[in-house]
Amino acid sequence: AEVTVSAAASLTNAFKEIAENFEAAYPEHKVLLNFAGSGALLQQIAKGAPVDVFASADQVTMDKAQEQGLLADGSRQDFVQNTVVVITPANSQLELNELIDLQQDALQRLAVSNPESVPVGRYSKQALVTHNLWDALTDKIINTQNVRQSLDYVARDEVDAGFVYATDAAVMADKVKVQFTVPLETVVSYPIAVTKEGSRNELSQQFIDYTFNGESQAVLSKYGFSQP
Amino acid sequence: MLLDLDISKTMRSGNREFRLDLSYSASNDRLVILGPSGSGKSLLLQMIAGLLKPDSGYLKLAGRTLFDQKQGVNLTPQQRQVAFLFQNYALFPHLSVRQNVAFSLRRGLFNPSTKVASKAVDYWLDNFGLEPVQHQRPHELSGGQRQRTALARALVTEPRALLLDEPFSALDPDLRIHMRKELRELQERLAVPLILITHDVEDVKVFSNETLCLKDGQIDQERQQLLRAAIA
Amino acid sequence: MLLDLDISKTMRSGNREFRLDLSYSASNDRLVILGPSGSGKSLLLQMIAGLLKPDSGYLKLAGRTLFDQKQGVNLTPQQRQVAFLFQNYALFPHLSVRQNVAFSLRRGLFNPSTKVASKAVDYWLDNFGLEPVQHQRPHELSGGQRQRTALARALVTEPRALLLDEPFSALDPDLRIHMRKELRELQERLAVPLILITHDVEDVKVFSNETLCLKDGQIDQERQQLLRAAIA
Amino acid sequence: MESVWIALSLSLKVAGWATALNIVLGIGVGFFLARTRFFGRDLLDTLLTLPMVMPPTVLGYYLLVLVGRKSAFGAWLYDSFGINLIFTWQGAVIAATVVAFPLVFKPARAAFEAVDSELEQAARVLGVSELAIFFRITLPLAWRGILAGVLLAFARALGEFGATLMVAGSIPGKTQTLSIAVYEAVQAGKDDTANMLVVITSMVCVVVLLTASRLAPGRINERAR
Amino acid sequence: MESVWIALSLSLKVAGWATALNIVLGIGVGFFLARTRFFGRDLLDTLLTLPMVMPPTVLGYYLLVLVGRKSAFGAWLYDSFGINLIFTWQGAVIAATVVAFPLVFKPARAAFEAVDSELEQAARVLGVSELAIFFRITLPLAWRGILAGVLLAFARALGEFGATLMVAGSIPGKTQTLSIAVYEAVQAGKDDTANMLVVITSMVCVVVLLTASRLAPGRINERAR
Ligand SMILES: Nc1ncnc2c1ncn2[C@@H]1O[C@H](COP(=O)(O)OP(=O)(O)OP(=O)(O)O)[C@@H](O)[C@H]1O
Ligand SMILES: Nc1ncnc2c1ncn2[C@@H]1O[C@H](COP(=O)(O)OP(=O)(O)OP(=O)(O)O)[C@@H](O)[C@H]1O
Ligand code: MOO
Ligand SMILES: [Mg+2]
Ligand SMILES: [Mg+2]
Repeated sequence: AEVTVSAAASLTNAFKEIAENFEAAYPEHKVLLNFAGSGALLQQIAKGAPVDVFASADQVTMDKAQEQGLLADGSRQDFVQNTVVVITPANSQLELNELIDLQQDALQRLAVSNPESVPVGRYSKQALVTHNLWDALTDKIINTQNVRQSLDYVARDEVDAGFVYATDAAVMADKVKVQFTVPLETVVSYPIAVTKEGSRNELSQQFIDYTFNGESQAVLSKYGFSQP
Repeated sequence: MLLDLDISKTMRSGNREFRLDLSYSASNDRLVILGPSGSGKSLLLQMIAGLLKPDSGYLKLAGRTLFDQKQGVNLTPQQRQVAFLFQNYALFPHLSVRQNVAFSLRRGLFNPSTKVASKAVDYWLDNFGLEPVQHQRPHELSGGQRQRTALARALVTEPRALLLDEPFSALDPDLRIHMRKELRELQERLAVPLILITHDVEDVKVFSNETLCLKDGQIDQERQQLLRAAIA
Repeated sequence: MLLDLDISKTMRSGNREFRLDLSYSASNDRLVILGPSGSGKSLLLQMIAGLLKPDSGYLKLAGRTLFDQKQGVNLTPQQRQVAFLFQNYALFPHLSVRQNVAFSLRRGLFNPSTKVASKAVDYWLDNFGLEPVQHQRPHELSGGQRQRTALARALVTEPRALLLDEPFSALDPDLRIHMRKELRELQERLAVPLILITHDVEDVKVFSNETLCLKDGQIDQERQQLLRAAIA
Repeated sequence: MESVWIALSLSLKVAGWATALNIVLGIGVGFFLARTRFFGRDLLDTLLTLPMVMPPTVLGYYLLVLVGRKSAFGAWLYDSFGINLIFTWQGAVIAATVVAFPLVFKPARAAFEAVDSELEQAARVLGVSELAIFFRITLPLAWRGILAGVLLAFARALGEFGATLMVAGSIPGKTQTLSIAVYEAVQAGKDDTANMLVVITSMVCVVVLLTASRLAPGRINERAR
Repeated sequence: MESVWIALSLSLKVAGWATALNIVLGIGVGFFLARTRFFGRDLLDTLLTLPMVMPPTVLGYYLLVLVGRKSAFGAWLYDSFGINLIFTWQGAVIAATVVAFPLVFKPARAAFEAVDSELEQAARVLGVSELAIFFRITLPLAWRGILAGVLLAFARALGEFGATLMVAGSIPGKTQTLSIAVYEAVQAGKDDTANMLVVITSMVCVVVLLTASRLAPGRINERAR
């Protein structure tokens, strides 16, 4: 049988590997993976896309899905955690240890994903607001549309620093330097759930369970995620 | 009755107006139209062929009503089935001489192939001396070759009438003589009406048992009478 | 010496080849070129105007070398400064009659305005009876009006030579007479060579103190001698 | 590597279908706009250009709204025929068609308008039907201009991912086209893969475009008639 | 609302400049390809079409690599003139220009090829310079076909966001164009804002395109010469 999984873009590498393992363990089954930004995935589901499992990069998007009645009751679970870090180009002279360091003059441009639409942007803003730095830094902020854009800017030295997930920083470990982990009030946890449509498919829950097993969690850790 | 018409048509361009106002009936099966440049000869021929719609009146050719405003009749050019030679040829630039000539013989949605076989096409190509240039495109032809191709394209159908706008103007005298003869023979063989616009007195001699003289969109009564007297 | 040439040119289309091979020198200042359709008259005129490059040889007009393969001379059409009448007119479709005629008088990157003022333009429009249609576009003209526009456009410049390809073919006999006269006067006034292609014997009578007969891309020696005898 | 071939053939299938649809639609609409005169013709022309001005993702969102099962149309499709376009390659074809449509109809209209109407008149007197005139005279004479638009549309359809991603999703082996794969590779930080995929897409595009312009009839010198 | 006007005027500025650049470049390249014959001409034509086939985001990434501070070219620009294109509206212009370029040059080439070369010959004998012939004969006769491409390019430049976003960033009031704003609104699930912005963009586009096609000279009936 087949199971269609819509997963946030940041899960691409990890989920591809997990799906391969799943198919190896159950050769009679096939996993169809669909990646996009969490927002786009939600819209697809809302408009009737045949999705069985939804893994979002943040709680807000999943909340919306729940409000719109798109999820099977009681299937929602957090399956993995991430952290937000501040990175600089690998050859940067800057030394940053906490958020307040971002104010220094040597740091002119700071890539932050759009808090309105991108989860990592929302976390970044929360942290900056909490530390009363948001307004002070407004002029330095370069708004990006996704984590990858922030990462590219840092890697190519176009900005002096940027907020990304630890998992993203790991992708370009040779080009960027992780300066510090951003302290957050809420944990960045990724929820996964069976959709209304997927509740008829036994495989849905089976796949979700599979992501919790040791092998899958090991894969996730390999790509920089941590256990829930 | 060859031609019976009573039509009017106004052509406008900016402030200028050209008005064609004609009532005429011809009884012979060969009619030559004469008249100074810009007198409306080509417009008249286009209306007979159905390429231009008169503003009002009626138009009959060989007993068939082609246009009648009151009765709401207006046959399409296709239905009129006439052979028409455009003053500036209107050859199809993407087709060879042979394909141009064979154009109307091939029905359906495709053009005749470059090697289309047809007795009629061969006959006219040969007769008009176009055989050597049959695979050339119109832009590779001399002026007279173009005119002959256009004439061959018009004549290859078996039309109900022949409408020719200065058919020999680009030809040398020898060719003119030969082609006049050919055209006359064809007209007699098919026994269809022939209407011909020309500036060449020789054409008048060979073809006309009747002439129509135009001037400024009207019949040139004066000249008309003069000519009638001369013939009689 | 009006014209002195020794050129060859081969035109190819598919398998067919047309070869023009001419050596001729004319001493009079008016030359009429005769010859059957497709004999190479227009090609020759185009080479004199610089629109077609001979394969080899040389070409002198009124003492000026226009083309010489050996010396590597090949003047651009612009440098040759001739008035040229295309057999099929080549009027600019986006410009009115007046603008077409005024085209060469306006230098620079813009076309003459629709109301361009110019004595020369007025003169030719009036003289050729084009005044009433001066604001029409070429596609709104009759055949003869087009031909006259093209002729006016060519003559309005003060050229070093007049090269005309069947300039009166689309005109009625009265207009022909008038325009022949005009053209002769112009030629005598400017005192520049005139080379004219025609099929009309009247043209030969009015213009020629010398004729060149072509046939299949070569000089038609037989006819040439016949004509020379007739004139002498 | 195998997955690349699958994505490639899917891309070609989607772009091919979208181009075929656009040839029919674009030429039809272009001809209609060139040859009929009615109030609001230019407005209609402009409105039909709007797919160009919308960010593809947004366009994709609207398409999603339009053909999704929650919409009247989508529901009807599903209830009547069991067709669900979302997450299918047919959905991708629709997205690519809409995105590339203006590229065909606008140059086609201009090309049709440049055809000398006297030649159509000449064909008419020769007794050939209007449909035949279209295929034997008008289309061949307008073809070079139309082809330019068609080739652009093919390239655009091949490269399209914003609208496609929204409507068809990005399911490897099923709806993941090459350009979506490129996008995904870039997102996932696999630059080498992305570069390789871009090179493949480009090569395929070059080959297809070159072949098409070779096969098409050459310049018709209309120099003299 | 005010931010909408800023984004709108920025969009128009970027699209306007990109279109102006493309008119020059596209017409130039189109004319060159139409009138010169050399080995590899069709290949070059095809290569120049490639910006169409690349997902804009990917194209934007390559542009970033090309003009960014880390590239030789970008470094030279910065060291010599203190110019940094990234995160500027000029950067957005470059992105939009590259994305829309094929839309102009390809139809332009086709339109130039359709111009009757005998008319250019006629102008030559009349003693007019080659440059004047281009402006007085060739361009006016090819104009309808070129215009189709130019209008498409304007619409595309107005709607472009993938490449722009990458090169220029999305700095409200500085580089955030309307279509980027649309994209962000859609991403953020603010459908109402998105719809409003789309309506505004579309209206602007309609007005500009309608005006342009009104101002342009009408169909030249070449019917008979
Ligand atoms: N499309 C048009 N718009 C406006 N006026 C036109 C149009 N076509 C023709 N005319 C005018 O109508 C008049 C008659 O034209 P027509 O072509 O019938 O002349 P003609 O008798 O055939 O002359 P010619 O011997 O020179 O060919 C001319 O004065 C011409 O300017
Ligand atoms: N572009 C071309 N390619 C191939 N052959 C050509 C080309 N142009 C002309 N020819 C051939 O060259 C020959 C001479 O043509 P040209 O136009 O000089 O004839 P012409 O003497 O002017 O005849 P006419 O009196 O009919 O105008 C013709 O047989 C023609 O088919
Ligand atoms: O994985 Mo996300 O939804 O692109 O932040
Ligand atoms: Mg006429
Ligand atoms: Mg000739």
